[in-house]
Amino acid sequence: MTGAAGRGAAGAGGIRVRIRLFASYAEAAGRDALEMALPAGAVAADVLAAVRREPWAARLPPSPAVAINLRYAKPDAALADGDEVAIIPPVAGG
Amino acid sequence: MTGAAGRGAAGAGGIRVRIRLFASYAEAAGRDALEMALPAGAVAADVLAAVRREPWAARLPPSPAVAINLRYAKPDAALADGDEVAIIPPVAGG
Amino acid sequence: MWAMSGWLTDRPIDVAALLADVASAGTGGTVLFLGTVRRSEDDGPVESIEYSAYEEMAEAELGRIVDEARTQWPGARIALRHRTGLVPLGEPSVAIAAAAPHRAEAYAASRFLIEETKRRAPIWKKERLAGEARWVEGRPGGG
Amino acid sequence: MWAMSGWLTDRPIDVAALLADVASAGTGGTVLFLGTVRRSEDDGPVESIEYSAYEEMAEAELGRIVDEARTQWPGARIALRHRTGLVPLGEPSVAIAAAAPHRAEAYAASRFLIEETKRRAPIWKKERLAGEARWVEGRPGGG
Repeated sequence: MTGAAGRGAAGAGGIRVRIRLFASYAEAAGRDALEMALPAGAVAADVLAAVRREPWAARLPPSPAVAINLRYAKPDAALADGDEVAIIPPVAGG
Repeated sequence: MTGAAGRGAAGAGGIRVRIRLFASYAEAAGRDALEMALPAGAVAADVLAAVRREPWAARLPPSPAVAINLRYAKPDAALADGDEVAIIPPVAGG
Repeated sequence: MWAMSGWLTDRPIDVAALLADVASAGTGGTVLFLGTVRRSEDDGPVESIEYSAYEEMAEAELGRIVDEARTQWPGARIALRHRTGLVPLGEPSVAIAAAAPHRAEAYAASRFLIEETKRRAPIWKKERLAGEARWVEGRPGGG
Repeated sequence: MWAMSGWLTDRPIDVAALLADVASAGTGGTVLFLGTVRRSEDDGPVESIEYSAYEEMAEAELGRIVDEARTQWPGARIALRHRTGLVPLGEPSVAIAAAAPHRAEAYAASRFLIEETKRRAPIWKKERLAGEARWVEGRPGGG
């Protein structure tokens, strides 16, 4: 799931995105950022599917909130090379 | 409408009340308090009827708000000797 | 027959003191309302507003309004002040602080308090414009 | 891509400055909301709460929320601050000031701002009790 940083490293047509984790998710994962290579045409849900393979991800709810480039996004939102994808734990501000 | 102050001066069974005027009503009337003698059994509406005989009272709305002893009261509220009756102009606090 | 409860004041309202009055360890949400003398476009240059009150009754009525709010929102802490006398443009004429364990109660109590104050408190205002003064038309009044 | 807009702060919120920010000659009503770290009866002695945020996104999302409020209530003036880091019991974690020509708009904008902030801002809190710390369960999050 991790790999050499830098755009284009995923091979012809592939993309690389940066995944960010916060709060209880970051604590469970033991890290707050990772890089991921995905095929062209990948969507937000593909990131979640890949992350679910990690042992800590058992704690993720069925449909965790996701943000792409600082905006909430739907699971079918398309990803582009260099995007920042965040998995957002239940928020508790205010 | 004015008269000697003091309870019981209205004669056997009569009552005396103190009338208070405020804001635009007091300004129109040229005074902010008066005494009134009324027969026993008088109600708030009787005070209004008496006040309406004064020339300035043309400016009173059809049903001005009235308070008896610092509480809003209905026109049929009974009066007792010594009561303070206020005619309340449209309020504009806040 | 009545006691001055201090809901009215002829001095500038100390907003920080009102907020401190309602603060407590159980408070989750605090709502402060400030009503301010506003420069209205149609009215020309209002310089200040003079508030007058039937003071004894205003104290009593504001006390009743606060009691009603405390009955309706038992967990709420409430502080309220209304100015009398001359209030310059921009200064609050009324300030209401309502604190409660949850914000919905604080908002509801705050709104109730200002609406009832405006509807029921026997308080009147006279606008002072350049060189003239006039009473501001209000609401019928009544409990 | 984004600019720090100053909606977040790691220092105590200056409530008087927020009120001054929204003051104007056209304001009739100002509503200030303060959200406070509350001592909850079931939870034992919470000593403080530590707020963490996805800072870049929280700044962007709070900016979007404020823009939405300004679109919906064009006459409203708005100021908002949310704390990050350790917030002691009794200090506000969030403060929102909304001023408008008429009070109904100020209340509506205020309520919108706090509800959307709680629903959407990517901010988390961890309670510090005597000797332990735990994440507070929040809302799903999302736009």
